[in-house]
Amino acid sequence: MSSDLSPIPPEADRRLPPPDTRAGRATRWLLARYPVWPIVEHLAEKRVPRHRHSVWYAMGGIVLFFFTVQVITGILLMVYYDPGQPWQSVQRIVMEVPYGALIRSIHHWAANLMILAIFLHLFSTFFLKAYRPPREMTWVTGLMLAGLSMAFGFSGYLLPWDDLSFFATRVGISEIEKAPLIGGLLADLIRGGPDVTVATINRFFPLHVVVLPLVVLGLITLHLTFVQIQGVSEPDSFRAMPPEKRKYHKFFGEFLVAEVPVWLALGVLLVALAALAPRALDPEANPAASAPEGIKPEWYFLSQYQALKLFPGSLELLGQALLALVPLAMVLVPFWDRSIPADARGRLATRMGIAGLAGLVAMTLWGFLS
Amino acid sequence: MNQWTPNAGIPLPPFDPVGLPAPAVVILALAYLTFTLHLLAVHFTLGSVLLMALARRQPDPARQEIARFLGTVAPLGFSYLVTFGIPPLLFVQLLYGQFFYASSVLVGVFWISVIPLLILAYGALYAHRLTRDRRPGAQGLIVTVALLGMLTIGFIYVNNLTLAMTPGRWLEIYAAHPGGATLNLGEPTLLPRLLTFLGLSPAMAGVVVWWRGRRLHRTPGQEASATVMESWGRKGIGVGVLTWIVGLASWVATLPEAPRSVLSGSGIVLAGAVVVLGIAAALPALLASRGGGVAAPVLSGTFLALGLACLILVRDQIRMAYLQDHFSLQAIPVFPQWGMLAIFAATLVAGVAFTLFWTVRVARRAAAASG
Amino acid sequence: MSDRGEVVEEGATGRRGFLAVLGGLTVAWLAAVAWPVFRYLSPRPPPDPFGGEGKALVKGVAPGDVARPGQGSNGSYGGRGLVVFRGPDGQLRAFDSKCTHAGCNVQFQGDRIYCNCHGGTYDLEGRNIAGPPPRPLTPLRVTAEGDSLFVSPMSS
Amino acid sequence: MNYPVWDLPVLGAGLVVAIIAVFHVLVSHFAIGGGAFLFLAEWWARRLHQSGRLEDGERVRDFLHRYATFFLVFTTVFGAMTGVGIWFAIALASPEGTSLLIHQFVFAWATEWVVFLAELSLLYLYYYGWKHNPQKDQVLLAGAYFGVSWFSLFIINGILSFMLTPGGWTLENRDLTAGFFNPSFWPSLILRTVTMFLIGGLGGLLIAGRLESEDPLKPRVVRFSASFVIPAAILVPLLFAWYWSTLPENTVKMVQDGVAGLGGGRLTAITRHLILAGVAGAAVMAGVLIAVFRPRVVTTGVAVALMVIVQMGLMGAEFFREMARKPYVLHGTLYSNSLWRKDVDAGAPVLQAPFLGRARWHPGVEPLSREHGEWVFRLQCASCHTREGYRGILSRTASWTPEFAFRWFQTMHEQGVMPPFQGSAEDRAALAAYLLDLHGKTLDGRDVLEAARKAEAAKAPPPAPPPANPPQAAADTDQPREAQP
Repeated sequence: MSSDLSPIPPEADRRLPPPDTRAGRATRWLLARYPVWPIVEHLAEKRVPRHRHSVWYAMGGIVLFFFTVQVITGILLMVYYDPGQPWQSVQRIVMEVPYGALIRSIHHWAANLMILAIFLHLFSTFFLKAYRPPREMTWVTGLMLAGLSMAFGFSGYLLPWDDLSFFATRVGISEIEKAPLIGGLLADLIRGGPDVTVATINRFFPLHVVVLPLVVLGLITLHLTFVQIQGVSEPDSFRAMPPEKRKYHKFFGEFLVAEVPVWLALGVLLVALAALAPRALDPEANPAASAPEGIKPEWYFLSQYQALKLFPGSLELLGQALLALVPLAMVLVPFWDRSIPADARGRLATRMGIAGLAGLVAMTLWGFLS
Repeated sequence: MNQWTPNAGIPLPPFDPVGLPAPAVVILALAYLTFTLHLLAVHFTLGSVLLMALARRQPDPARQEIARFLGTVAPLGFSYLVTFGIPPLLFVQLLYGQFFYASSVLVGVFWISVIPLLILAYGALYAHRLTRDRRPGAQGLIVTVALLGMLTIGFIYVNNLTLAMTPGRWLEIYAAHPGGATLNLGEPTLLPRLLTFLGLSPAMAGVVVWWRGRRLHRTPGQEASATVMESWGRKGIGVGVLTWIVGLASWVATLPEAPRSVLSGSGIVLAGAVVVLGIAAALPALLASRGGGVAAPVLSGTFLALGLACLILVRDQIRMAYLQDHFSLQAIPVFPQWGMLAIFAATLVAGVAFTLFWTVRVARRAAAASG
Repeated sequence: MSDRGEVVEEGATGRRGFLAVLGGLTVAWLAAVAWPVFRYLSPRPPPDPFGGEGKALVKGVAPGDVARPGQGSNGSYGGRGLVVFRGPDGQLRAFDSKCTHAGCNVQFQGDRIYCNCHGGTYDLEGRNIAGPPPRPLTPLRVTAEGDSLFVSPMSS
Repeated sequence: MNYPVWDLPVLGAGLVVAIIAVFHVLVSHFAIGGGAFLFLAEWWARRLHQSGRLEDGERVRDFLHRYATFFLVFTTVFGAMTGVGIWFAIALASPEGTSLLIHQFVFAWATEWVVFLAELSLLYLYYYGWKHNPQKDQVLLAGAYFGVSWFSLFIINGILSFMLTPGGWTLENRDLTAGFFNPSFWPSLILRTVTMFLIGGLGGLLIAGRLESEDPLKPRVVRFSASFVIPAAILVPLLFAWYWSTLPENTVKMVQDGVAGLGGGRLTAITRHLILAGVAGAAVMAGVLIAVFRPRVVTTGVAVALMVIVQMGLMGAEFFREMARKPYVLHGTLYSNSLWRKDVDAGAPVLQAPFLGRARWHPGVEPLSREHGEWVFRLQCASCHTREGYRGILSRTASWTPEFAFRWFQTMHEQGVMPPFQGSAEDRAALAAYLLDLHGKTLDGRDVLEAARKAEAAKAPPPAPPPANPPQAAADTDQPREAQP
């Protein structure tokens, strides 16, 4: 019997709580059955460099925090949401269920802040050049997660079935419809028919609460595993310092603990936003009525929306093709800009990134103002 | 409903139902006293920033020393100018609230923007003081921000307070700008008034720079700086008094008939006193020899303070003349709060004594340490 | 290092009590934050089956179905089940059909009311006479108005 | 009704007050709690000196100098200026209320000013005397600063709590003592005192965050700061309960109606603000516990995060206090739109007299014209409601019909949140037409009046309100209505 148990490594014996305590016994019991000490040790050694750009390392954790909030509030909303009576059930959540309006508003605000945090995470990773080898796959999975988060936003937006969400979805899917060859088919598959109807909700609902969460959870696991294996990236300026000047935080125990108050502050911020600027429920979608005045997509789709406006009529396909190039280029960056420290390609990538960011901000602002 | 509407077209609010907590004379006296202190601090701070902006442009050590000295005292001056500004504003609201609140709302957007401007100017003075290693260009910009901020605040004040005295304009202005995004730019006395109430700034700062220069003469090796300081201080006094008298004259010239008539009565004595005291303040600066004791700057400063006090009396007479059709202090009901007045007086005496005690104690230690 | 040692030294006395207070407090705070979630998940009380008028229409049973003594049937009122029957004395009776044992719906069987789940048996007065049910059935006042039956609570 | 209304688009005067106030509350509490921090830390340093640990004492004083520099600039620039700012803003938002407060409490304010003057001077003597003052003097100066600044809180608290609970004060008796030492004076004073210790401790964390994590002083300073925060965080909810028990009956009823409304599914503004304060309190507690157990991880980011949390919590609490005062600006005496309670008590002859005759701040309008409605809105509603921004009237009236509006103006005060409407049937009709006109429905006030008169003549029982439940929605929440079936 006991020969099947693994021996406790001596260094583990030294570092675990004393064997005569309850915690000491429990950890040894587990470690004898699941000999994961090398992994524990690897994680315990994990450290985060300290430099003036360190603040950006917090972004991934912030995204994860918002995602957790989304999972919790999403499950709570699902308790009362009914895809057969979408608008009525959301109205019930808002008007009748205690604290329903609060939870719905937190879900709304956390979604927006999560996408904002993803943008910050993405651009900070880009400009600190954390995508370069050997971290290509971390970058690619991150990009996929960013895209899926926007799909989350798009699918969740329709579920309340109010005026705005109906027309926003109609417009959004019509963009897909314009794609050559498969566009019509794809749009019909997504909509469940030639137009956005309650049938579309019956597709978006499982997408939003089952398919996307499963895929995203898997990808997050992968993304985080990559980061755990490789450690966080060190920018060129940090690498260039003499070893004795480079300072580190322990990842667990120091870095992560220091991030908790930031999460707490963001949590309170969510409550504050939900309390002071709750998400309104517009009148029930009426497919026959005119679209409300000044209707616009959510801010994270606004730049694409505004960019497509630049290509009127038959040029629209060209615009779509150009827009599709952006994610493609982003995926390919780590396979092209590989040199550490950064060389001419690296500097060019940075400039392109600045141009891209400026374009994104300008288009979004333009979209807001126009 | 309205006790105070002899002129039907003027929507004059009635007096506050709580009435005055003490006879108007008492409140007026307190208002005069604290407003004089406020104006002293205003002139000192604004003049300091002005002289600092001029001095810091020249690289020689004496002028840099002037800029450094003024940069140290200006934030302190600013905080006292705000603090001494509180009681006069309190007493104005007590006596003339009907006029003051109404006109404030009419220029509401600008009136509230005084607050961010105060923070901006005050913050700029500290930013200038606490960060000495910044590039000169940036430092210059910071000083300019402080200076412009203070001048803008003065301009907004003049707008509001002149509008408070001319209720005949209210309705038209309110109907055109219910959001309060307007100023009283149609007022002819606007700029002369601003000049009258800020013109003395270089003189007030000049007194302090002059005084500092004379003190510095005692420190070996600082004679050159001390001489430049003296000359800057005395020039400041001359320029300030001149601007002030020009301002005063133009103000009187632009006054409407009724308020100007005050100056033909008892007001003429006061107005004359203002001018005489101004000239008396300038005389020591013009005549004194270099490097004496601090008596001369102190004398100049005293004359300036007395001159300001007289100006405040003139100003109040003019205000009453503007408002004589609508308003009389004697008609306000008084429900005296003698107990509270006593508490206030006791706190004032105790607070000033306590603060002075500590100030002297700290100053002695500092003097002992440096001497 | 001496500093570290000292901190522990300073904190050693009374640290346990301090931690206990903090722990209790944290739990209290967490409970306060969890309260909205608890309230959110708490179900609303079900609507009164008798509605505002104090009586509910019986569905699935018409007066004609229970015209003679011994006739009876299962039906529903306000979303709940009931049994209606005419007893041997010719009186119309109704009970909420939810068995007091485990909540199955009972069945009228001429001389008794029987629950098919665990064999609970009630007499025609609704009293639990055999099997596991702990309490009698809930009686309802039943009235016929035209072509419809109505039930109302017994107490009123 | 005697002063013009500052009809500021989008923001509204109320939000201007709130924006300035939320900053001021944080900084002013910091200005007192930080004084306590300076005093106790100076004492600590002096004890270290006296026990011969000179180096430790000097390290504490170095730290304290950083704290004091930040404290001086932050409290004098932001604290003092925003304090004046609140005064400016309330005079614009409610001239009538401000005038009343000043006429009643001018000597209290003047006394506070003396205290403030002393406070400022002591702070300068402490800070600028840093090099030369003996340590005993520094301890005394910091202590005197703290004592004097707390006294200014004592005075201003009397005036602030007076507005919500005037106690035995009335417009007729002008009883200063009863008004100042009003029912919520003590709970409010102690609640604020405790809060300011909390914020002073967080200020300590803010400066401790700048110390290198290897610095041996760091854990000690962090724990010293936390010892201010933790007891305070424990006491605040208890004190709030005490404060709550002193609030006037109709306020409690209004708030509890909100809670009952919650059972009915609505989150009232008041409840939302209470939740915000509660969640923030929990977060501060958790954050400080982390600091206690891992003092070396306290960075500027951590400390700023905690400060942000407290700022949001204070925002919730202060918004709550402001809401609890509804519909009054001075409880029981003056409504938030400057309508006097005595005019309401005078009844119909005053209350239902033609409104524009009493409120003379308009250029003269043709009866029942659009301008008529606009000026009624401006002079009677705009002190709380903007058209499309903060507390926007557009979203609150989205489903209104003219008949409903006309009738609702007569009963809007029954919710306990809004003042009664002042004016004649013409005024109501003109306002109804104006509000619907804002929605793009062109209406003539005369038609509204005629339709309403017909309905009243028919003595029809009030028809069911149009879609949703507008009275409730418009009255008891501070947000755009969330649904309309």
